Amino acid sequence: MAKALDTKDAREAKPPRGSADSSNNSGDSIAAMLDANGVLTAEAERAANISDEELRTLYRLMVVSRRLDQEGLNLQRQGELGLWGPYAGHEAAQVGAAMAMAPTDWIFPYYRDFAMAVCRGIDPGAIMTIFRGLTHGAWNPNEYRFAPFIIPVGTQVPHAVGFALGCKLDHDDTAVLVGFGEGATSTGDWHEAMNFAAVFNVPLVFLCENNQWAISVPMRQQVSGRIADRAAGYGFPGVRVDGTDVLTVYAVVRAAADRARRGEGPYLVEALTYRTQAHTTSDDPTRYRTEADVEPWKSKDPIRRCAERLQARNAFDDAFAQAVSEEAEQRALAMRQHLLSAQTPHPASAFDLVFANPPESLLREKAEFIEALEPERGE
Amino acid sequence: MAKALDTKDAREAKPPRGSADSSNNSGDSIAAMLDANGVLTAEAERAANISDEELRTLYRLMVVSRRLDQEGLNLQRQGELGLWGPYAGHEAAQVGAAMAMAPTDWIFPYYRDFAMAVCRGIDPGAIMTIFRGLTHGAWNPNEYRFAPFIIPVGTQVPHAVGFALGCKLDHDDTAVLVGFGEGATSTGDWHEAMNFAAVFNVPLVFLCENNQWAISVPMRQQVSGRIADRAAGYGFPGVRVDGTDVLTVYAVVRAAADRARRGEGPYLVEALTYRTQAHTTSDDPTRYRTEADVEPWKSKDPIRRCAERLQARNAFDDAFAQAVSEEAEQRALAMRQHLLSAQTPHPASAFDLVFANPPESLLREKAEFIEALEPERGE
Amino acid sequence: MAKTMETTTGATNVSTVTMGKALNLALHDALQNDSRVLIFGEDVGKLGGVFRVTDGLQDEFGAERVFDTPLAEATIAATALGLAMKGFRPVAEMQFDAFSYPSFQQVTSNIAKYHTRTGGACNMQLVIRIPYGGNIGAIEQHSESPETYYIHTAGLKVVTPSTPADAYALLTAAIADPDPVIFLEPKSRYWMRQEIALPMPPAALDKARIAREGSDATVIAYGPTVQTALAAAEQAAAEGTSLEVIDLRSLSPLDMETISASVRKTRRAVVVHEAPVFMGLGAEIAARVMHDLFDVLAAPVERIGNATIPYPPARVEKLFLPDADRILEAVDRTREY
Amino acid sequence: MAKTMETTTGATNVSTVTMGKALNLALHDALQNDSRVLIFGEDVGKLGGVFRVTDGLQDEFGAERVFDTPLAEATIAATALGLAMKGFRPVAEMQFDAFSYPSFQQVTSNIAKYHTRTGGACNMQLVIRIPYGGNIGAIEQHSESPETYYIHTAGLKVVTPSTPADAYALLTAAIADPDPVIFLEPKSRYWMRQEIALPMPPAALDKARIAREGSDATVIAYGPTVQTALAAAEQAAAEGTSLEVIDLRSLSPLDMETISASVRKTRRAVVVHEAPVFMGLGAEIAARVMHDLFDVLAAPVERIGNATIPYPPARVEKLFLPDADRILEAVDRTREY
Ligand SMILES: Cc1ncc(C[n+]2csc(CCOP(=O)(O)OP(=O)(O)O)c2C)c(N)n1
Ligand SMILES: Cc1ncc(C[n+]2csc(CCOP(=O)(O)OP(=O)(O)O)c2C)c(N)n1
Ligand SMILES: [Mg+2]
Ligand SMILES: [Mg+2]
Repeated sequence: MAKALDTKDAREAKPPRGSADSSNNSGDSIAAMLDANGVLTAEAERAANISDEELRTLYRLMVVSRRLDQEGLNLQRQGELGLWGPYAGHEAAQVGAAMAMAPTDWIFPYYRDFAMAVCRGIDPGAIMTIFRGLTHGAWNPNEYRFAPFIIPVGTQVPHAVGFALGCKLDHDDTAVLVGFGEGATSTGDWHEAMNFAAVFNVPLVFLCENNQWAISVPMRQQVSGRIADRAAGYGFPGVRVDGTDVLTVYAVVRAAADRARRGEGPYLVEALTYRTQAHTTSDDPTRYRTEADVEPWKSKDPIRRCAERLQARNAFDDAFAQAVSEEAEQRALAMRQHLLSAQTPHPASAFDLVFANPPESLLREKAEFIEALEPERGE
Repeated sequence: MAKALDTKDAREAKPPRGSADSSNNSGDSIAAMLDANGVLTAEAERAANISDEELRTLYRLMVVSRRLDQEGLNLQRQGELGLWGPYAGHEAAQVGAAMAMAPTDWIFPYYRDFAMAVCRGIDPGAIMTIFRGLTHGAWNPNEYRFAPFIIPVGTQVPHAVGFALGCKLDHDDTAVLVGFGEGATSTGDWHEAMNFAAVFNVPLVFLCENNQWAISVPMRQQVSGRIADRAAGYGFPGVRVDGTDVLTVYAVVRAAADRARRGEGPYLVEALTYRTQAHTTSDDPTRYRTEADVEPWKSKDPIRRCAERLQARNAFDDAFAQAVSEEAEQRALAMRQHLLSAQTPHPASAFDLVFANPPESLLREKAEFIEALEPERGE
Repeated sequence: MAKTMETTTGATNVSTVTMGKALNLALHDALQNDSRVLIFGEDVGKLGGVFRVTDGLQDEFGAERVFDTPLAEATIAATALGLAMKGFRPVAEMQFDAFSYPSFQQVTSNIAKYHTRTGGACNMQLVIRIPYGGNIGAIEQHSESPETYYIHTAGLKVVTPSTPADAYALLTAAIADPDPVIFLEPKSRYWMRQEIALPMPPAALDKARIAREGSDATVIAYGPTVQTALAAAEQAAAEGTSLEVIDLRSLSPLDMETISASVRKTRRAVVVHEAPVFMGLGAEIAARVMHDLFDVLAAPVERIGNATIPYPPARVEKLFLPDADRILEAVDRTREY
Repeated sequence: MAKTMETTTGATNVSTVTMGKALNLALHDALQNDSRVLIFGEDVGKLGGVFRVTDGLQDEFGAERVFDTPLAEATIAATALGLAMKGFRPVAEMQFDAFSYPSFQQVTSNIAKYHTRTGGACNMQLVIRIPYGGNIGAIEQHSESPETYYIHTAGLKVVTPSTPADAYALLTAAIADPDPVIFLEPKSRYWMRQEIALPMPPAALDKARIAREGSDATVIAYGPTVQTALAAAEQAAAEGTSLEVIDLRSLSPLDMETISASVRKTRRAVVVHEAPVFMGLGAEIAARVMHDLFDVLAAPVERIGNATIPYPPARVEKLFLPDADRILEAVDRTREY
């Protein structure tokens, strides 16, 4: 009999367990990086050895992302986008996590992970064509090691498990990150993925962007228990971090990815943050939450917090801030231009995308479609 | 605004958590009933105040169930059943749990919970017509407060949540028990149900009959982490108990049901036991496990353990054993007779079962079916 | 949602409402008339649903009767099953068509089979509401027409309204029916307005409706395509062709009597839906009509629907949706045959 | 599983095998010829699958290439998707028809749409094997014919063999094809035996097969019903009627050329499947054949399948399954029309 695919002996292995009042001291070294508020301790910050330049890059990407998000809103209001899903408040979680992954690592995003896509170098104007209704797929995942945005909530989580299993089988030293909201943890797919990942001990970092809301449903009506604590039930560790502190997210996800690459298995990071805007431009949050609900989170603005960190390091000055802000403006402009100049694909191209090896019947259907179309188009 | 359906504030509420090495000391009073092996402590046994007569009833039901199981195997070997799924080894879990529920409580079983059905007073011969291929539904759930056996693994778990939510809304002091195997905990439905149950704080006892195998897949390739520990991730308690000790299962489930009836919410009981037989008569366990695997569990036979408990109480003698054995024989005979005398339903009755209010088109289809049938039948 | 204009005439309450509002009124009246009715799903509470169909209901009836659930459609459906067993009349919402798919196993293997499985002892008196269809400029997964999946599943009743009045009458009937009803709401028609008079006589769940009488050909439509078919009929009339338009209302079972009677008269038929033609409901209707009226028909039945592709991006969707022109071309094919 | 009798003739390996064994050989050879092929599902490892289709494969190729998964069909499908993205060629097993339903969302919303969603960048080179159909005396949920659900979903290829030779050839082709293939295995035919010669030429995934030539009527069947149709043809021949039998092999896409050519010749057609007639594949075929050959047909197309009920209990299932008599009666209806 061949050696079995290395599954952990869940009966024998003692699952890492939390202490009585916090899952952040799960006995694993990553949890130990955090203080009681889920923020990187000064000691861990020194150990993580994150240079000023790295932190400035994170800051820059967050500012750019925030500006692109604003431009998304503008474009939607101007009728140029069918829908926009703002991610303001998520910049630290998305930029921190995406930049923590090695360029050779893969990321499986959820629909709100626009800033992650930006970090991966995907042209924002191209991404936005999705929200303009031009396409369902705006980038080549293999080129950016960045899977497509997935709309059915939670379903991307087990995709990442499968991919990570492939990485393990290929022994190619790749770690995988998967993003999802706290609402996604209610889905069956999320759970199946957590268990699969643990049983197969795959190199996967689960990143929950817990923004307190799933459209109008608040956290407490969505999730019972603490999300970070759930990892223990699957025999692997999880931590809740301050998801508005980019440095913390970056350091923790990097450590979790390193751990995964060492073959130590999956890790769950719950990044607490807040959805400061509407769910999407179709939403009306005034129906279910007040300004007072949002207020406490304003002090937790990811960009300001990062600026403060840079200031504390003496690595922030007006010239830098100005340069970043100008870059953000330019990128917003470029995105708008790219978006507005993007061609509507020929409708018949929809037929070409269905299969890699399309059956003749579909090619015939395409030909008939074009034939039926042409007179109309000619009109 | 009306008062919201009482959901626990999962953010604020501290989930009950286990100690470093065992989930059985979760700080809840039920966990405190158990020793390190998941067996009722002597003290808890006294407190539970289970009379000799009650224990004898449990013994009797286990012996009868074991005999009916054996008769199921016999009948299948004799070609009288299409399939049989033996539950030997589960008697303590099934009888203990079913008898722990008040008669007004509801039970949502899984396909292996035959002994539970027997405890509820359903005629075994009737139940068995399912395995003879005569019917999909052999009893009226409302009459026995016992839902039908469900074949798609895990899917009955959220049914029980819905029913328990109804009990809560009706304020009718009913608790609900749902049975499932450890394999079922891998399904998305199981997780969704756990979270729903917790968010809505319904009166539901989750009973995992962990028999170490899901057909050929052993526990360690099925589940990562400990099942009992998973409850903590949903903010409610769970214990792992010795599922071969009927007294323990009975006392713990009774306490969990009482707790549920008091409005304290769901509870998870993981009953460790062993599937001593094949998965079903279609299975061939020699392909995936050895006698040596099974051996250690032979000493954990639920019936012998109960007999020992009765002996220790001086409540067991030969006359009793003899009477029970005779009853078991009689019931096995009665079951066989009932089964073999059960009529094959008229095939057209299948049409009558689909809807409570069948559309005309279906009635017409039935008439056509009968018409097409009659000449054939006449032949 | 537009404001309703109410005029009270004796016992009758006449108002012009959108389909969304008509559904809202049906839910309201069901909650009011039957204390066992419960409404739940994602965002149906304070938000009133992403299409506001449950607007105001939690406020009026309380969060024990109208409540939000976690994001878990399988368990939303399963919860409906459990509540129905407890004697409630659950009305569950799936937020969008494609998001009903996670509940597919619960619906197909349990809800549709539970009455059979319990020897008829347990009614599945429940309704699953699913906004469906495209033509709203949405992103992926928000424009699906999943009716085939439900229609093919024996044990379910599947209905869809095309007007505010039918929306009210069918939803009321669906809630009152003892069997599980998949209630498909044509989301592109949520904003369609019509005058309705309440109270309304109960609708039959299995009867089609002649939406317009005609003699030259029958156009069979349902849900979102009924208005399209009526527009085509209007256009045809201007050109001297008389089209009969059937609004199926019930997709399972099919009201073959109404369909056959019409086609017997017109001898030509076109079926129109948004779902792909391949294995869309048009297949069943075309097969039955051609089978039953083989000698009566002047031409084969034409079918209009999506191509055999995943629903296309919003900017090109119109080219894949049935429109009056495509219907008229199909009618022409049956007339020029 | 019966032992195979092997005779080696030059490079060709001729043996009489069951369909189960033929599938096993196809998986074996795929594992051997392509190191990227992986096999997984519930009980496919040591047990060799509940039907022994994966028998011995883990032993020979190791548990990194043939492995058991937890009991979670949605994630089995999703894992296949992820592995395909990583360049593997996953072949996932769903244990029984009804147990593929939990994976419905993953298959419909992701696997079928991923190639489109990635602008064609990501191939979904994966196979999902599903034993299906009834007639094996099983308990509930083990006898479903779920093909409609998959066929209606654009973006999937759906095939089903009816013989050991086709089982080998089609499974080999499915694994080699760059697109997602739902591979339906007619479980009542797992034990059917046939002599096959390996290596075998690759099968086209979208071509039907004339299983028997004939001139008086065409019987269109697939999977489990092909043998039934052939038996009917045998019986008919004895009575002087010549039936042509088409084995579809591919359910999506449909090989309409082969079907049309046959019906053009015979002018009569009967479609036979185990799935309910209502919205079964027969609907699409009947609609197309009658549409395309309206003037050629001597009679309307007949359809045979289950009634509109959940699959009945084992002791009565035969009365709801297509058999030679029902086929011949349907042929008679087309001939007496
Ligand atoms: C399976 C499924 N059900 C419902 C929806 C509709 N929907 C889109 S986003 C959303 C809320 C998701 O919340 P969360 O996971 O917390 O992510 P967030 O949007 O807050 O970032 C819902 C219900 C969906 N996309 N998929
Ligand atoms: C959704 C689903 N997938 C697969 C199966 C086939 N199957 C029947 S029982 C079983 C194993 C279940 O194991 P477990 O939950 O531990 O219960 P046990 O049979 O051991 O009591 C499997 C895979 C099924 N019935 N339902
Ligand atoms: Mg959220
Ligand atoms: Mg088990």
